[in-house]
Amino acid sequence: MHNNLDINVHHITRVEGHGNIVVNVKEGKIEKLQWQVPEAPRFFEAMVRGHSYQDIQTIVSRICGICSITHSLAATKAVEAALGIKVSEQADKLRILMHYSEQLQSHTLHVGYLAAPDFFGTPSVVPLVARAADAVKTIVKAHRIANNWSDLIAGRTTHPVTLIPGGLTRTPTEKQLRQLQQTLKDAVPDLKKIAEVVLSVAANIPKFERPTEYVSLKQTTPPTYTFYHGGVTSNDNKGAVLPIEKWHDVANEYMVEQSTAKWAKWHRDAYAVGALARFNNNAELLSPMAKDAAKMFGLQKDCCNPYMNTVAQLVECFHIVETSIDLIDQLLVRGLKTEKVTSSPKAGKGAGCVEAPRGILFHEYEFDKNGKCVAADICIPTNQNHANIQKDFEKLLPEILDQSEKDIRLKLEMLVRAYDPCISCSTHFLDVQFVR
Amino acid sequence: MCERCAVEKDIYLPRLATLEKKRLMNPTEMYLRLSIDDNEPFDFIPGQFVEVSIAGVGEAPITISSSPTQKGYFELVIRRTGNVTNAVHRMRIGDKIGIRGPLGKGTYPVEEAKGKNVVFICGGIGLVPQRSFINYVLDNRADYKELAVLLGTKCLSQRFFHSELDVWSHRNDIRFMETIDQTDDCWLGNVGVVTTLIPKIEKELESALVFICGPPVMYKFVLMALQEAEVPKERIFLNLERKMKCGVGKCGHCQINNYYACIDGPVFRYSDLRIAPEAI
Amino acid sequence: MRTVTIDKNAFRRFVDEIIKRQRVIGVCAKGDRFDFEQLESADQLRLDYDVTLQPPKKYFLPPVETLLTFEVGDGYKSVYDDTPFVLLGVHPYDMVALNQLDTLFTQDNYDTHYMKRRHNATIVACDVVSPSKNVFASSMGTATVKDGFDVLLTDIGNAFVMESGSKKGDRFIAKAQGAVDSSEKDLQARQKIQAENEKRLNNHKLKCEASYLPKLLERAYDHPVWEEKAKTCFSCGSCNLVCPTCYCFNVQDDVNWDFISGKRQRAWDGCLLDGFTKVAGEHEFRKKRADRFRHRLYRKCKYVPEKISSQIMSCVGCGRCVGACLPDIANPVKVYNRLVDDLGIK
Amino acid sequence: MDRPRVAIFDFACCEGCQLQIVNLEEELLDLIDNVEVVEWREAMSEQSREYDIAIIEGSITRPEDEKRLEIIRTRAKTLIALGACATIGGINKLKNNFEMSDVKKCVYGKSADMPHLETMPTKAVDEVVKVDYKIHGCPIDRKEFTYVIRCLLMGKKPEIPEWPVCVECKSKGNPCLWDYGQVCLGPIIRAGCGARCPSSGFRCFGCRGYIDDPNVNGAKDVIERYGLSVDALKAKMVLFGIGQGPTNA
Ligand SMILES: Cc1cc2nc3c(=O)[nH]c(=O)nc-3n(C[C@H](O)[C@H](O)[C@H](O)COP(=O)(O)OP(=O)(O)OC[C@H]3O[C@@H](n4cnc5c(N)ncnc54)[C@H](O)[C@@H]3O)c2cc1C
Ligand code: SF4
Ligand code: SF4
Ligand code: SF4
Repeated sequence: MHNNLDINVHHITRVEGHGNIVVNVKEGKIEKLQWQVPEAPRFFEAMVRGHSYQDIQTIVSRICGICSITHSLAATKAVEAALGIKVSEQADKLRILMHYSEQLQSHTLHVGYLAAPDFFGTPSVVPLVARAADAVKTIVKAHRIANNWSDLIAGRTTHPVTLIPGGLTRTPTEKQLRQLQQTLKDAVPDLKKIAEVVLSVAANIPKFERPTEYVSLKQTTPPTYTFYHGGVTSNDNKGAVLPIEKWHDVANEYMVEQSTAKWAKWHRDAYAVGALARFNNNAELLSPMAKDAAKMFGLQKDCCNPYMNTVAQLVECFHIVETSIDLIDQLLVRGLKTEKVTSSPKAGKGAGCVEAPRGILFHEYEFDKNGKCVAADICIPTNQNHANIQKDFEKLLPEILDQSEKDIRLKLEMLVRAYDPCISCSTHFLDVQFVR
Repeated sequence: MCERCAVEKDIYLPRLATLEKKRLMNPTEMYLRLSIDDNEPFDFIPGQFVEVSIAGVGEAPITISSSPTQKGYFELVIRRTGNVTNAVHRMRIGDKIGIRGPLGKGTYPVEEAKGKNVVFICGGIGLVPQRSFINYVLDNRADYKELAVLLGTKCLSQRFFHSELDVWSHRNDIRFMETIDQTDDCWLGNVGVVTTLIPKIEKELESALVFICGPPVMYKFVLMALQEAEVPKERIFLNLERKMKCGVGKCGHCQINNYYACIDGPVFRYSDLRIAPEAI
Repeated sequence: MRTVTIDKNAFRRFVDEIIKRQRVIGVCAKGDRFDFEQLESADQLRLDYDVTLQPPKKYFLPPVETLLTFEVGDGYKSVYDDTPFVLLGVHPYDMVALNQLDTLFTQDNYDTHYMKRRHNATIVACDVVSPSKNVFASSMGTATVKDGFDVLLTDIGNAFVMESGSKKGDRFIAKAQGAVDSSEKDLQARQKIQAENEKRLNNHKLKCEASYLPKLLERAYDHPVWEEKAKTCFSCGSCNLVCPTCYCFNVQDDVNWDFISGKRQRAWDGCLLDGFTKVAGEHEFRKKRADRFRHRLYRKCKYVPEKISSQIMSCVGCGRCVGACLPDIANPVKVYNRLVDDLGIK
Repeated sequence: MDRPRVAIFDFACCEGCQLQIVNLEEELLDLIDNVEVVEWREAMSEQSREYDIAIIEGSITRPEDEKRLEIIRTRAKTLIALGACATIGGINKLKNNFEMSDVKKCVYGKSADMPHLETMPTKAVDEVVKVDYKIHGCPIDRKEFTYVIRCLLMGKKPEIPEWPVCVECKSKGNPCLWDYGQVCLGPIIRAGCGARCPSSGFRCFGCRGYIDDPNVNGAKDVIERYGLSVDALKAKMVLFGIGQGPTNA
């Protein structure tokens, strides 16, 4: 047991954006334990004001480079809700396909490049190249497939340019989709290989549990393991699903004394979002291969070990690939049509919600009659997780206080990284103090 | 495949040359002596240039500065101005340098000038390309009548070819005159721009062929002075520098109205440039 | 050399046959426009097109092309693209443009990179069915073409007349199942179409004979039209890039990560672009937009025709630059007509 | 060749440009073979104070960032601005359309006056320190990034296009989006992206910044011809271009 401990992880590495961990233990008593976010605020909700409904997704895509497609989709959905714009079935399916590409991009990036070094005990993926060259190559390959996939449907890997209110600027050709489908089919063995490698080091995933409220999207018609459609649910909500317009009832933002960022709560004093939340709320709807993968790791519904979020992401990779292969079939059967998209400005207010790789994301906009934005509200998944990270810290630290400082530090960092935080997209912050 | 394609050489393909000697002549100008590696001929006429090719960096057109009377090697003088020229300056003795050429069909009128007075007016680095013909005339001195060389240099630190210039100024079969734009304490010679020297060579200018090479601004003033001295345009030759990407008349960058500096030049007869207002 | 008639269904089967054996590039629909693309089936072919987005020159002078590779210290190696291909559906004005490029790339110095591609191609030209909005080939004398092609197709309703223009064309035609020697009637039908095209591809009418343009330009160097038009010129180079006879290029090196091997590439360039003539020391020989604007129109109808001693101008009247220029100043006819108005024909 | 030490730093941005470096996939290994990455927070735990090349991502929006950037400048021999946020201020500059107090109130309401929310009008990196090279784009183009790095390692000045996006757009054979009613900034924006957006059917919104000498007369003329208002064009130009010359013309 440490009597005195001073851990100050300034700008935690291998996460997107800046976050600090401050631990202060004096004579066996935890004096200070904080998860802080000192990221420079960027004021997106203020910046979009005055801009045309057609430019919103171009602007807010820049909230986050890793989930730019997700932000664009949420914003576009919100704009369409506000202006009453309809989207064709083909465009809807293509958007879901686009969204999947980013989920795979982000998940392989997180599992392979950011979290894996922890499991292998290396400071970054670079030394891993020497240790597990084959595994790294496979990860790189999967990541590249996901990137090319985004390029094809979204026009770019990062910051999509094919999304416009009402549909898409461009339809891929049948040939391109068929090629993509083949690539995805060929990628399955690679995914299995990655899963095996992760399984081989799964013993390094800390055993830690804390009963948690998990919030995610849920789609009942038809029942789908959803990232894109549906309403909001949680394991505390007894299966009820809230329409997304009611998202303010879910993400109740609040402040507490020791807090560094705005926290969110629904039924309890914190909740978690992300792959594990989606899994806990929808696991029975996963694709067969994804179910097998979950079984491999013994991941079951109601898992409340936050470190298992990384595993849930891996499971989702299987689901994404398998479902996309099917989705492409559906598109090809219908035959692809070039669609002309038009839209016109009108006053209105609307919300859009999708699952970012790291959890549920809400966008809401209001427009005047010229289609100029007058107000915006964005609530990103990482902000919804901040409070939960803090709560996890508070339960975890006393349990591991007898370990070496190095191990404590690593476990805390790993915990933060397991949430795959994307702090750069955080749009709201409160009271950050720097402990130096 | 077409027969011609089978025999024609790739005009973009450099051959290799070895750097035999190099010497920094002033802060920016490097003297280089090169010899071609292969046994194919490398015959040139004064005024022709080569494309110097540095793998990975690019190419730069550089006029051959030595006279064709010197066999077995050729000399270049290269001013450091950008990527290629900087890379050349970093080359070491023995290194391989890519060479395309000799290029340019507009050369010095070696034959036409025979039996006539020849006058060279050079501004700064403009001496470098003219030097090839100057030395050619010196090596075939009996073929030509009066020889005058005027050289204007911006400041003393940029002066180069000191010993060669020294020899010229002491030979009596060449009238060599020099001036420096800006006054300098230890300079005892002429001060002022090169045009101030032109009235001093009235005799040599008579029935002479006049050759001009220097920075873009110089041409206008020298031509005005020559007009004053009543030298007809048919007897004036300009060595013009333009941006070049291929050196073989395709890329279009060096075009001066209807002319391509690389194949129609780089040496032009002034009277031919009447319809080329972009030349000066 | 033979002239045959082949009915359209037989022609389609013929094209499908060739596709099985060779790379075939033909005109396809691209949204509501047309462009050359590699064919997968004859059904994609649209010989009734108006004008392609890009001129066919890209198959001989690609937008980016590797000229050579190198190993530092070990010399350079030429890189050639040696795959034979069929280019299907080249309009007469574009064929004339290619004929000019052939001269330009062989004159003075022989460009093996361009010419090897050229010799690997079988060019099937075709007479225009639907004139484009901006075409003025009739004014430029390029509405029909007499040589350069391997095969010339003319749509005479339910069949094509195919004329061979070379030995390669003879071999091509010989493989066409169902082609019969053209009847007098078919030839007359073709003659009529060509005669009509010589007049009707003229949506901008030049007020003088095209062959007079070099003379006209001789007197127009300091005319105010250059400044006037160029005031709104973006120097975007669009007019250069879409032109079938523009062939200027830039050359650039890049190395691989070993810093030993690498390649030298050439890429399309444009004389309208800022920096086209910039040399070390920031000196730029055509710094003013008006100078660059004028240069293109002089190149088209004075410099290049004079350089290759051609009676046909180097603007072949495809009209692509007219549509490509946002401020709508690039139309050569408008400029030349203005000069005719102001300077008269002498 | 000595491997120069490279450090990558991020300021206010979405980190999408760093992501493009990760997205180099196998080529990332080539990069790492040739440079020694001594600090790169997004991808590794190591940190360092000694480096030859500093790569700066993001724009400068707080006084404390200005100080941090100045320190980085004194340590680095070469400083590269990576991506639109760093080269031209990027999307973050939209904030400069408003009063800072208004911006803070809009997002944080009652808490707007808390000290850590201090913010200043967004600056591009070269508005604070000297920048040696700019890698444009939002996000950057991976090919261009590796090209510039290779040039630096060879001691060669990279050739970054001075010409506008239309050149690449036309080279690709795209029909012009203006013909389809889109306000595309292609003719005044620096090329180098391969005309990615117009090739996907989406107007160029100017993430690579203006070319050196954009023709404002031309822009005005075109607006009139297409029956648009100057405001419509300005609104588009302002997305990535605020603070640059022609925006205020
Ligand atoms: C016919 C001719 C003869 C020349 N002879 C000499 C000589 O003997 N000694 C000498 O020092 N210089 C000479 N120059 C100038 C020399 O070619 C340029 O200084 C050199 O090309 C600059 O290239 P860089 O890569 O170092 O510079 P950068 O600025 O990096 O070059 C960029 C590109 O621009 C082109 N370019 C830039 N400046 C010029 C220029 N002035 N002329 C032509 N192309 C240019 C180059 O082809 C290069 O590809 C001559 C130029 C010409 C046209
Ligand atoms: S297309 Fe028009 S605007 Fe663009 S460079 Fe040509 S003339 Fe100028
Ligand atoms: S100048 Fe214009 S009309 Fe003439 S050939 Fe070129 S693109 Fe066609
Ligand atoms: S779409 Fe944009 S980039 Fe392309 S040519 Fe038109 S204006 Fe230029």
